[in-house]
Amino acid sequence: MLQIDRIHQYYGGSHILRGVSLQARAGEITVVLGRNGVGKTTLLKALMGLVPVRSGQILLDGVAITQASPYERARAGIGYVPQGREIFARLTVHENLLMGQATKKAGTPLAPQLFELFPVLEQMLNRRGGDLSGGQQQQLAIARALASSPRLLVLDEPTEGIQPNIIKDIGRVLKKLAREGLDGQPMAVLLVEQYYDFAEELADQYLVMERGEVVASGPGAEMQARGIRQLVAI
Amino acid sequence: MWVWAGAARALTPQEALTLAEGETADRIAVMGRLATSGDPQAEALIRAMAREAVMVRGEQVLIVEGETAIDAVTGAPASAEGATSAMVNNRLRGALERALAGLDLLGDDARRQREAALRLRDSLIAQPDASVMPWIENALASQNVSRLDGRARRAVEEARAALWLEGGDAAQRVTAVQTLAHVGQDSVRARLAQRQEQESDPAVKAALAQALAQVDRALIRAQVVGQLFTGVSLGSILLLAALGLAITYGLMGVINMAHGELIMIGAYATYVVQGLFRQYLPGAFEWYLLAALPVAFLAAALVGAVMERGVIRWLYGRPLETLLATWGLSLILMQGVRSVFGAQNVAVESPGWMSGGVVVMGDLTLPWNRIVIIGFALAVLVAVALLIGRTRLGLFVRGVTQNRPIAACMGVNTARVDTYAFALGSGIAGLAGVALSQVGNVGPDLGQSYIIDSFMVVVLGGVGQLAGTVYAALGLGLLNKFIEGWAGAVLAKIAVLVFIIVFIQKRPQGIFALKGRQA
Amino acid sequence: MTPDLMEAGAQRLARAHGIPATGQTEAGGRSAPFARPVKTGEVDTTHGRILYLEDVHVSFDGFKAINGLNLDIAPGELRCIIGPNGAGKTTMMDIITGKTRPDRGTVFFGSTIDLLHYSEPEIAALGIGRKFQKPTVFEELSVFENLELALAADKRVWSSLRFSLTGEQKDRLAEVLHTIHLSDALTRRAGDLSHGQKQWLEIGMLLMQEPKLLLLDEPVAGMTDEETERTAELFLRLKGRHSLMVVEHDMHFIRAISEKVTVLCDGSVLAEGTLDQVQADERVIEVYLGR
Amino acid sequence: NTPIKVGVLHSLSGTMAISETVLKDTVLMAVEEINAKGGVLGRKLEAVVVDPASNWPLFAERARQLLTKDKVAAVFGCWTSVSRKSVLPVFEELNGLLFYPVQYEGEEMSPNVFYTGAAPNQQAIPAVEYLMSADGGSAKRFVLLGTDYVYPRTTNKILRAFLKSKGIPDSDIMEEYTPFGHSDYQSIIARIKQFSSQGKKTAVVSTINGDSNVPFYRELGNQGLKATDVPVVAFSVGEEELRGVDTRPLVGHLAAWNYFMSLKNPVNDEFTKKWAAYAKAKNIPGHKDRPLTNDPMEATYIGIHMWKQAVEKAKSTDVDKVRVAMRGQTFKAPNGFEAKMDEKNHHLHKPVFIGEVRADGQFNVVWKTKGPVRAQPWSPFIEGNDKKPDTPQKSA
Amino acid sequence: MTATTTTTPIVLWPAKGPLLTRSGWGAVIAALLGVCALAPVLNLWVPVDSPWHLSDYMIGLLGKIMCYAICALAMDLIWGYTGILSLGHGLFFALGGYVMGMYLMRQIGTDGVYGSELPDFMVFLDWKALPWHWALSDSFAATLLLIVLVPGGLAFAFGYFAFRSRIKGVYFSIITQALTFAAMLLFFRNETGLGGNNGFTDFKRILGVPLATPETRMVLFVITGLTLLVFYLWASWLVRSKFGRVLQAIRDAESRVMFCGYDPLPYKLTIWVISAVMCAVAGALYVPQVGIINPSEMSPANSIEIAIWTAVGGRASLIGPIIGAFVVNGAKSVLTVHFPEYWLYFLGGLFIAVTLFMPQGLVGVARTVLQRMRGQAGGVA
Ligand SMILES: Nc1ncnc2c1ncn2[C@@H]1O[C@H](COP(=O)(O)OP(=O)(O)OP(=O)(O)O)[C@@H](O)[C@H]1O
Ligand SMILES: Nc1ncnc2c1ncn2[C@@H]1O[C@H](COP(=O)(O)OP(=O)(O)OP(=O)(O)O)[C@@H](O)[C@H]1O
Ligand SMILES: NC(N)=O
Ligand SMILES: [Mg+2]
Ligand SMILES: [Mg+2]
Repeated sequence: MLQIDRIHQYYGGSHILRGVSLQARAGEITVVLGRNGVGKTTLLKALMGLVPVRSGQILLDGVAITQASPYERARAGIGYVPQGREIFARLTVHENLLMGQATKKAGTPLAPQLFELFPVLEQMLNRRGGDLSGGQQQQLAIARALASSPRLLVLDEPTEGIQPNIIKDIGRVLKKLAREGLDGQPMAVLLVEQYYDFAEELADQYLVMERGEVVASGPGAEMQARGIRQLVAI
Repeated sequence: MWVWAGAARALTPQEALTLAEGETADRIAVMGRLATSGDPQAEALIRAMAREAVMVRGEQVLIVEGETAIDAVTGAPASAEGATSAMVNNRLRGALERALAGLDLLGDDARRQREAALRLRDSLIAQPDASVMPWIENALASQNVSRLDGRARRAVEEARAALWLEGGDAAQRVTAVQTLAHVGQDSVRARLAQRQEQESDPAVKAALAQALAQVDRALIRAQVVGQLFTGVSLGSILLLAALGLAITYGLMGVINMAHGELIMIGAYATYVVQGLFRQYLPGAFEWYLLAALPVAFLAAALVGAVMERGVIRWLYGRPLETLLATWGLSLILMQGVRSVFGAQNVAVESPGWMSGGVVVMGDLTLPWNRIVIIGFALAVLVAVALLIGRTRLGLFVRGVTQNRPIAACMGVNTARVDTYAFALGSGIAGLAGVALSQVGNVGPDLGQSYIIDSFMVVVLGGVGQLAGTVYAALGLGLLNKFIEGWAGAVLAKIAVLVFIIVFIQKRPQGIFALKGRQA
Repeated sequence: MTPDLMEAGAQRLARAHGIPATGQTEAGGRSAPFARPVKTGEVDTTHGRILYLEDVHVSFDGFKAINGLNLDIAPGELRCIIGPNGAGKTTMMDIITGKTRPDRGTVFFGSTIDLLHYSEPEIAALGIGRKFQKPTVFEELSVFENLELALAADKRVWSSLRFSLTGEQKDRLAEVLHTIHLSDALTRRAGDLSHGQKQWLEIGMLLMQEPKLLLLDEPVAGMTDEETERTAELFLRLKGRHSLMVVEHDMHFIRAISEKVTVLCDGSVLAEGTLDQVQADERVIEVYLGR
Repeated sequence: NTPIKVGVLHSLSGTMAISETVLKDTVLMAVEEINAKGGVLGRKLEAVVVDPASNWPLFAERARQLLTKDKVAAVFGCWTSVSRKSVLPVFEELNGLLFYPVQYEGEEMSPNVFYTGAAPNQQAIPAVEYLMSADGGSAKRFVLLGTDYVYPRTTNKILRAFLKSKGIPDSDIMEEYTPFGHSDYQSIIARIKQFSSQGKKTAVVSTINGDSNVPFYRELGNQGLKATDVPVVAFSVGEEELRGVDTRPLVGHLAAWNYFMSLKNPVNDEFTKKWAAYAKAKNIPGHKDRPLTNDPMEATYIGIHMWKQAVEKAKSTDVDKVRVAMRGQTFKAPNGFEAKMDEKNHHLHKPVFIGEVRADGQFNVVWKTKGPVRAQPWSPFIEGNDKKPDTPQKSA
Repeated sequence: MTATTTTTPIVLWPAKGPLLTRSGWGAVIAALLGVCALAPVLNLWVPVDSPWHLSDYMIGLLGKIMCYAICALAMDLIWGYTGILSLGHGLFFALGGYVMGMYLMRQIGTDGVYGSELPDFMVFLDWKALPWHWALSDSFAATLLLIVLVPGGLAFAFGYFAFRSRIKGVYFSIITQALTFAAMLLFFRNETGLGGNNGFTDFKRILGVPLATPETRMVLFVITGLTLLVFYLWASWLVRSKFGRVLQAIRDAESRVMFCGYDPLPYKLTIWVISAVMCAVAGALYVPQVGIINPSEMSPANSIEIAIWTAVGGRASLIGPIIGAFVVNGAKSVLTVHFPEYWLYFLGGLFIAVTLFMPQGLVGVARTVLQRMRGQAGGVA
């Protein structure tokens, strides 16, 4: 579904992404691991079109979206959960979710599954997003991305600040989403994660990044065997 | 005043000429005679004088209507070639008005009758003139009763009361006092107070004391209502001026120093529409303002959209730089208008239905233009509130202005939403321009006089808080007018500014501070 | 008016009239000779508590975020706080640091300093440092300058005008830089750091402040396992000399550092004890850990 | 045979541009006219136009530049008194020559300025006298309403003293000021209504500054205060100011000036025609469709022509010589009279006209002085002015 | 920290630069020479018809712009470095100017139009004695003191309450604007006793020396230039001290500053008062040079302009605002003469161009250009 082909990216003078390539397939969870500052977030931002790439290509279902603007990518079916939540602080929870389905027709009701996943959001529907606790905001950010029924779901450290039982829930949800999506269609999930156990449990495919490069990749089942935990830790 | 004479007498050329050209005193004397003559020709001439449609050509007095002229004495068509206008000064104009009042009172147009009666009453309250008494009695006499409707009749009775108050017997005076007590006007109060000093009859004195108290109450009521009205009216103007800014600045965070110029563009659009109507649709001129509304909205919105596309979109997230750029834009827009329309003010006429006012509670006049603007401000406010709070576009605007990149990642075409939002704010400024063109100057500096007030209103209300903007506008309007009532306009303005400074100390985020963590 | 409100009012009045608040900081009720701002190191912990919260309540528009919270922390203790999202952990820190005023309740630093009477900078000067849930650093300043600003020193205007680093302070700076792995990033703009690096920088700033009590809101969020481990080591080293209150959702991390864990739920304490104890608590499993 | 430079110091931007821009064009028109007739002393005139942008210190800077860098022979400029006060020291220091074309409060007489606008006794006092006459309505009670600055303050001070001398008690005078740019006259008009309802005939004397007049008159019309009830006589409202107003409800209100566009005489016919043609030729916005002339334009026009005559008489553009030659100069002015520069006091002798507003925005002259009136820049109604010399003194 | 840490690693300290770089000092010395030596020589001793002559007009213009440059510098301290946008700095400028103006009015003595001890405007508005607030206007020493104390005191009081109430951002900007607007209206009133709309003008002498001589003007010019230089050096020192860094930290994250144990109030207040006083001194130097002070200096637009000079030059670089003041005002002076009808288009265009293409202001552009040149030079070498 998603194919990223040798992209390079710079912040000013510093070379952040150095020819990163990856693939994410529908029905699978692709996990990107790596230490702080190796460029994981930057990779996702490049994927979303929030930062320009110097060279390389991004293809979605074989169509190049490298030059597309962020909203066109969203409309092409990418849902994004940014690092640091980035919810709309002064919009209510409800309005945040409506923003999430901006790609849908006006007046589409919110999918009830969202509240099954995150019941707390239903209780706080009219509270301002900025007033939520950190973890609640994180849940909102995930729900918001799901609200657009994306074909490719991109998550940047979604477990950050979330209580353990909900992390478990999220894990289950992601697995389910990958297999059958919100509406029965399999979905591609691209997950950036530092929480190794969580990553290992979910990964169908994994990549490890270091200093802007992919240094290891493979099927999730082999992670333990290949000592990825140690690789990330060094 | 002259005494009513029933017999008709024909207008002579000499009289006509004196009326048109003589010494003021002679003209007034002649007019007095003519007004009571009952001659339709004379009445026509007097009415023409009041319209300033009389010209003199040699010895011939003409009544001119547009291209055609008739001889005032014979009624025959005549040529106005080389004729000069008969001049009217205030003294004569006053006499003419009185004469017209007399004519109207006995005419059969009920509306004119009513106006004439009121005018007569007011002038007699101000200056009682006993010589008019027979005439009043005549007007009230039985054969005329059917001709006066209730309101007009009451006014004539009040006029009679004003005369009785000075010249009547004790019983008449008491009736007069009671009648006049219902007329809650300053002039009545002055007249009653004057009477009280001279009055010796105890019954009249008691009635006077009671009446004075009654008038005072009415006056105070009227004063309070008047002050509230002026306050609300000023508030509505502040609100209109600020609403657009509440979007471009309050929501979008653009410190839009060119906001005033967008208002100005709205006002100039009104001016242009007015010109077009005058030229191409003179019949519908009364309604040109309605056409001006969409034109002004679109004109300002278009300029706003161009500003946004050309300049502002590169500056999101750098609010202080928008200050610099929009300041530059405002200089350019102002000078642009100077180059196109000239540096002087242009004339924007109010249509008839917005001129004048409605008299309530004695002599408190609420001008129509103010009333219309209050209603208009309300309508715009409701529209904006619904648009921002209830529509998807409104939601997108709010979302985009809070976090542009993430909104884009949600699939919102942020560039377009930004342009729409800015154009909307600008268009509303344009609407404000239409309204402001009806109360003040339309000139290149128009915007400068509103920009500071607009920012004060938006900020005092709490940035991004529409409700706050409304409260702030009304609050400042009322406060300003209240203080102006006892301290004068200059000190009131200073006091309001000091109030803003002090108020912000108490509420550092404006009236409607954003509560909670994100404040 | 409740008695404690009257008391609070009286103290506020006293402060408004410039009656020295320092009296409270002196152990044993001795009055301070001069009206000077309180200094770190003068916290009275003779009753075995450095932080003491009793019956604290806060509500936002009717929503009870903190609801009868009782908590105390001993000097040198490393206390872990866990609890579901929205339990009120961050709000509790807001209260301790003066950012949020409770509706009622008592918050004492040591046994004599009533924190409710101090402003945020005063509380910081008293010796309470805080790391926010969302990393906040001075984005336009360099890493070095960020740390230098946080350095424990006289923070009044006049002193800053005349300030220059002493050798000793330089050593401390270098040490902290090393601890937070940012020695190479010394001159970089803090705003350009990655999320995790900012987390570290913020911890570094806290260390520079040498607070008595550190409040750490999700310090390892967004860190890799290895970095998490290093953070755990660091905290264990700090323990004893400093008191720490750590909020985290990362159970491995908690396990690595914890002696005593408090579980907050719906604004009050649900359970308290060792990690094993609370992990075994059915209620905790129900609302927090999951099965 | 180089051209003679003259400076034009009128604001073309900022708040005063509304009034001043047209005076710049008037100077340019006069220059063109003079050049067409062969110039002065056989040399052409060249106007140096600068924009002091309604900024008073900038006026001084520009004045210095005109006098020292451009070396102009004379400067035509300024509108507000404060701009004149700002440039005055420069003109005195560098011995320049300024022609000031606007009615003002007096209390000044500089050897380096020729005042071609009215002093208070050439405008304000005759106007009030008219209001007190039978034809003017025999007013007994007065509202002195103005913008809060020096010209209205001083004028009203003079008027108060004058009214006192006519037996009007203080209780029958109401004085009110509004800030610059004031645009909400609701309360003030309500108060005027109240003041006027006390039985005595009341009149309003308005020294409201240009910008506030439109809102003022609009409110006046809408609140139904008619000229026959409470006439308003204004000193800063001319044809140009009324351009922005619907004058139908204002018919009968008054203005006092030394010139009206509607005056019928050959000189004025020529003047207005010339202006119309010039405005059309130069595409002057506003005026090309609806040319208007007004008093300060006339004063400007008189000023430049008198200066030309004086230069010819002095056979030099030297300021000291021109100054002497200016004294007693006469010029057939568009107001139909022969304007004369006083032998001593640097002010013009001017006739005074009272005009009533017509529905078309022009004025009907309803009263005028028999002939030109000599200016009294030192008003006798201000204490101590009787000792003032009647010739300009360079300030020490 | 604890001793358990292993060896302290060697850290390369960021070189704590000197107050100014070598070229910076060079520029300062050049400016010093220009103001104190070159300008007087070219103006006073080089003959008028020489092409090297510096006209009185230019001296006046430059003197005026240097005063504006001081304002821009002051604005930069409070806005560029502390993140507090004042839209009321024109008020402090005007107050300084008014204090000086009062002294200059008194220096007129009995040479005024009415030959009275009182200033002329008081005479014709029937004031019989000097009002109380003129009490010290006779003394030059008191005037110098008041130039600092009056605006400084006002800034202190206003700033104290505003900062104590934690008024920030645009709210602060708006109340400063309200303050200067209110003051303007107050000074417009004739009852205020400060000359109303006309303000003060027609000054004759200062310290007994006539004002309208080239020599006096030159002295004022030199004093202004020196003041600008001294303020520049002082500001450089301020922003490089830890105090300056705290200010920048306040700008970036005020609440974090508080959690670091700093009370932002005294910091903000100190820089606010310093900035206000700088403006006041500029105003006091401005008045004798331009010869007029009146309330329009307090108009909100004037204060906004100060911010604009700063932004055009480049915020948070001390030289930028000075350059900005020179460029904008120089452009204004040239354009109003050569393009009286079109200059606003140019000026407006300049503001837009600066924001769009030079986000760091003119200084930013200069910096990039310099860097490029250096880079190229480096590449070649
Ligand atoms: N706006 C920026 N300008 C310059 N450098 C930046 C910017 N944003 C990030 N960087 C740098 O780019 C590198 C990669 O950052 P990125 O945020 O992608 O890291 P990451 O892998 O997501 O780290 P983390 O796990 O901490 O979130 C880091 O070294 C960071 O300092
Ligand atoms: N200003 C506010 N207005 C309304 N509700 C608020 C406000 N501040 C906090 N809350 C609510 O109070 C509750 C406690 O929030 P808090 O941030 O303290 O939780 P937390 O324990 O830190 O959670 P997390 O682990 O997710 O960070 C949440 O439900 C939150 O939505
Ligand atoms: N001189 C005037 N009208 O200011
Ligand atoms: Mg990241
Ligand atoms: Mg939290």
